[in-house]
Amino acid sequence: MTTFGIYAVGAALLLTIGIRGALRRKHLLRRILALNIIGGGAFLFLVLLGYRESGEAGPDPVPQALVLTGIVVAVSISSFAIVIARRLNARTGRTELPEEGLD
Amino acid sequence: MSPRDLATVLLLLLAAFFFVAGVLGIVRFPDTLTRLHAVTKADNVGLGLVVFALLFQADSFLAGAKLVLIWILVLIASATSCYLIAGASLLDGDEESG
Amino acid sequence: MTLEMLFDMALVGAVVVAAAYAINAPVLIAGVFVYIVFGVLLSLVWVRLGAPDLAIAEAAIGAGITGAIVLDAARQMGMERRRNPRLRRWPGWLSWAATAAVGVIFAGVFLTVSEGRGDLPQRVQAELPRVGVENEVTAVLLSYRGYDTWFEVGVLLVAALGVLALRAPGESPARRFRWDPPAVADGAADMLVPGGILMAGYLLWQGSRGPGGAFQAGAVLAAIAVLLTLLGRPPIARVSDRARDALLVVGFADFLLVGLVAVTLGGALFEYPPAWAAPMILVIESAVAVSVAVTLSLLFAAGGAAGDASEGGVP
Amino acid sequence: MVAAILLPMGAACVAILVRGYAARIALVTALLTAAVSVVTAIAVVRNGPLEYAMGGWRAPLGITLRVDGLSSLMLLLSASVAVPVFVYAAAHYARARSDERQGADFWPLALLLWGGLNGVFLSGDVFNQYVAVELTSLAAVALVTLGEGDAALSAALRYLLSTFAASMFYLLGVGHLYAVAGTLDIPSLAGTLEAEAASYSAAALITVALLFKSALFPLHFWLPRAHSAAPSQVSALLSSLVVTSAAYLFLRLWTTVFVSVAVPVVGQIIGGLGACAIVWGSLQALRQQRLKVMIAYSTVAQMGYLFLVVPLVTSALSTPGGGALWGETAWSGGVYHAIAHALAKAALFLSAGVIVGAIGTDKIVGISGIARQLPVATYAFGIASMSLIGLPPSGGFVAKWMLLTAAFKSGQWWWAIAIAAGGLLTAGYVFLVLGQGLSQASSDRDVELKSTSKAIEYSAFALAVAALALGVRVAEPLALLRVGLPIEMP
Amino acid sequence: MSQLFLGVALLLVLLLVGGLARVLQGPTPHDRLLAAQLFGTTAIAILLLLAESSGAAGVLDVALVLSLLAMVSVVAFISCSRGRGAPE
Repeated sequence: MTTFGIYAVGAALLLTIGIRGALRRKHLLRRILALNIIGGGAFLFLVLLGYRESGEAGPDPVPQALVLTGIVVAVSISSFAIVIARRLNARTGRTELPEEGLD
Repeated sequence: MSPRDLATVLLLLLAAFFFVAGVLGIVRFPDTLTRLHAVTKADNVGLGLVVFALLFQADSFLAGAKLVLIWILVLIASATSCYLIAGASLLDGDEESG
Repeated sequence: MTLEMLFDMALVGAVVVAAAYAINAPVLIAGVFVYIVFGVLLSLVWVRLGAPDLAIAEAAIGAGITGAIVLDAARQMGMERRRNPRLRRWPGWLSWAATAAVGVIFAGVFLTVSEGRGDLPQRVQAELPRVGVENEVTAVLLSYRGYDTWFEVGVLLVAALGVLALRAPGESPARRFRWDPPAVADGAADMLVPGGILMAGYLLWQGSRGPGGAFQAGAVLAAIAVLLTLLGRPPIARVSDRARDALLVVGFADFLLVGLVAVTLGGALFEYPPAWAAPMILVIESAVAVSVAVTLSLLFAAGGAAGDASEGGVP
Repeated sequence: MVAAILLPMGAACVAILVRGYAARIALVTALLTAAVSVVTAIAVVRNGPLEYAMGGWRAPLGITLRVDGLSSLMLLLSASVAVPVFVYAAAHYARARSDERQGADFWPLALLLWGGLNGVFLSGDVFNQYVAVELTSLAAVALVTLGEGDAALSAALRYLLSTFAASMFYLLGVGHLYAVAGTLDIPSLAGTLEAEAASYSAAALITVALLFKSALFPLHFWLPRAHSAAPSQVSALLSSLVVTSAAYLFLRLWTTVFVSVAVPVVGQIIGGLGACAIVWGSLQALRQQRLKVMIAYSTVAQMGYLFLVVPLVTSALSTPGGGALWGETAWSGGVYHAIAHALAKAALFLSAGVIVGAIGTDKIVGISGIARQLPVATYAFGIASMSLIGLPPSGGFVAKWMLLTAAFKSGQWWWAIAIAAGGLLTAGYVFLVLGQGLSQASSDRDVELKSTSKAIEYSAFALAVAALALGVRVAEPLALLRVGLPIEMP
Repeated sequence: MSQLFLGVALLLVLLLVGGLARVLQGPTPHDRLLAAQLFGTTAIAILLLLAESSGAAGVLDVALVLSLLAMVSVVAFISCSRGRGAPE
């Protein structure tokens, strides 16, 4: 197994854990964490694309730049989501989204 | 092995010992305050030893200065954090909820 | 099996274990702490994979801002000890089988991917002299794909506007933590504030040559602002609403203006003439860093809502 | 053409700084941007597809903006929806003093949303599309939170979480594309995708992400709540433009980048989901008791039609001569439907906004007799409904007719059933509303109608007329669409 | 020499995983917080070692940022539970 392989499996595991968590957890905060972990897996995969096993050529900067953009997008979305979730919680006491029916 | 390298090796091994002790302490010690004690040892001494070990290898003044700066910053953070945690922990009387 | 690989395996293992615990820890607050550790571990991964720019960003955002945001949210939204409820749509074995299948498919696909194809990295390097910066990541972010980055700053702006729109009439978006922080904490913060500002300046300046840049600098500044907010002295409360709006928008607007200046100099939008590229990029980066800092600290400061349900209910 | 992005974005910056003048700035910007869109369309018709290398860096190093007939039509669409919606919003916020602060928040977000949409339509780079889509999605969510009460908050949050998941999948898919092709530029990607695991994975991830964002059944769960809980002017933008932009990306990528990995079975599955969306969405719309929820469910149904294009076009691509026989018809029918639906849906939401604003409830039973009191809004509702059902001579009719023709010519008659059933069901739910509205005013409304303004009513009417006009003047839009057809039909 | 650095770094990563047990067990939030604090320091130590073993530029800056912000989470937790973040 190469270094690439080790991290590739890690990325796959993060995605799987995140997807499972996002589908099975109802608590809003946990759901947001799960989505961020999906993001972590996606970022890891992208950074890995730029990784060079041999030291001659430096890593590819393009995927790194994409990931930096992705991190900023993810931070914006998740902190906005937390702000909305806290408003909702403050007004209704909910920690979960209502299940069925239009509220 | 040059004397510098030897010093690095010895200091690193000592640092590793302190980190092991710190983690063992936090996992095995019975209550918050004793655990706090264990953590401060690892924080301050363990990292300090790592910094000293690496200072022997530092090839520029800037790198060495950064290492020392990192240690000082961690010392500040650690002292403050432990003070806050200890205070909060005493106030709450170690209750189990949140 | 070399030592490098053992280290990589241990690191990946730690990241995966942290991720699993963050979501599945029985106690919410434990999961949140593990999530913060997860962020720190990810920045170690970025270092291992030769991406220090990302590592700095992850460290600053994870340790400084996201950490505070999720802890604050967890405090409000319950630190319950009861097992957290889960959706049970499918029987256990089926959901595990599906999970395993997803994992195997992802891993299988990822392993077929070889190291990058195409000659883009070479091109990035070849044109570097015309860009005016030496750090390749900064070059991609601000020159080759500067248009993307402009949109990305727009995304942050939208998040800030969204948070501002949520506030109740007359409510200030910045709240105060009312407590008496021990003098030690205030003292430490007083030392960290100039340190943080210096650090941000260093990252901003450094960004054209080595790892660093506008986002990293902005995130460090924001983290310092968060620290001050937590100690009951929110910097955002010091500026008027108008000034705050101006600071929020300055990154996006300045980016566009510099892009338009490039047009008046005879280029395409965002096409900086080589002679002027370095200062132009620095102007953009400084403005973006300010906006990033204000936006991120606003995203934290605006978290607590008026009429907070758990107000006073939690020790 | 770049101005179509820069104008709204720049105006948003100004609108944030001088919130008091935001409405005026937005209206002027809207007119200017509309003019730019028209100029761009004329240039495309005259000179063919245009390109613009951002930062002076050509692809693959930089990002290239591209505008062909399809992009140019989409620009025109966003302008023709945004202008009336902005007029409506300006009139609304000028009258409703209580909403003053909401207005100050609405304008910058709406302008950024528009800029982001135009960014999506013009982008020629998969990662740039990602960032533009995120900008629009986040702006859309922020606009939903302007709605009233807890319902708007929870709807916005559900929308945000869905779009977050979609965003991460999309990014991962982009990563796969970069892995297999080493570029992010769409034309360069188009030729290079080989049949390997990562290519399929890229297609699957991006498809799922875009189906989420365009709310195709069964990933539509967030839409009815979000679009009904938002203020009407926001619902109009969201239901007509935002979901359409995701569907646009889907069609754009499937007809360029993913052509080489397109499998007929997948086409049939997506078509099947589209058919389910039509039936399920329409049935749900029929059941609703609240006007805006009904219109929102109707969006779920109408998005289904767009995805019927997929099986028809993929089958045309694999059949020699199929392109000439039905591929192009299906393609134009789908795009035409997207445009007709967007105009009609915006008209419906705006007229619903007029009605709800006047009577103070959005219960369908409450609107009886409204036709006499608000004739213009009711007409607007009726005309838009005609297009939605697909009655001649509306734009909806032309679109459905083209889709039906393509379905029969390709021998895939089963899609015709879905199209016809959708039309009937649509007729069912809109007549429920119109019947109620045209009925004699019952005595139970003793509340006086809140006054409304001409600008508000006529902005809805203008949109409805535009949807109708699309059925009368067919040749021009179709000619524009044919410029730089993204797919080469065999 | 660089192997030794890596070896010690490996040991620290393993310690970190072991220490996660305390975060999960608690029992009080302060115990979890303490463990998280220790991990911050451990991560900084790992970074220093990686910086030395790889010789890559910028790794020390990562450690510098982490050490600068090391107390933010702790202050966040304590003040969020003490200070209650009352709105203005």
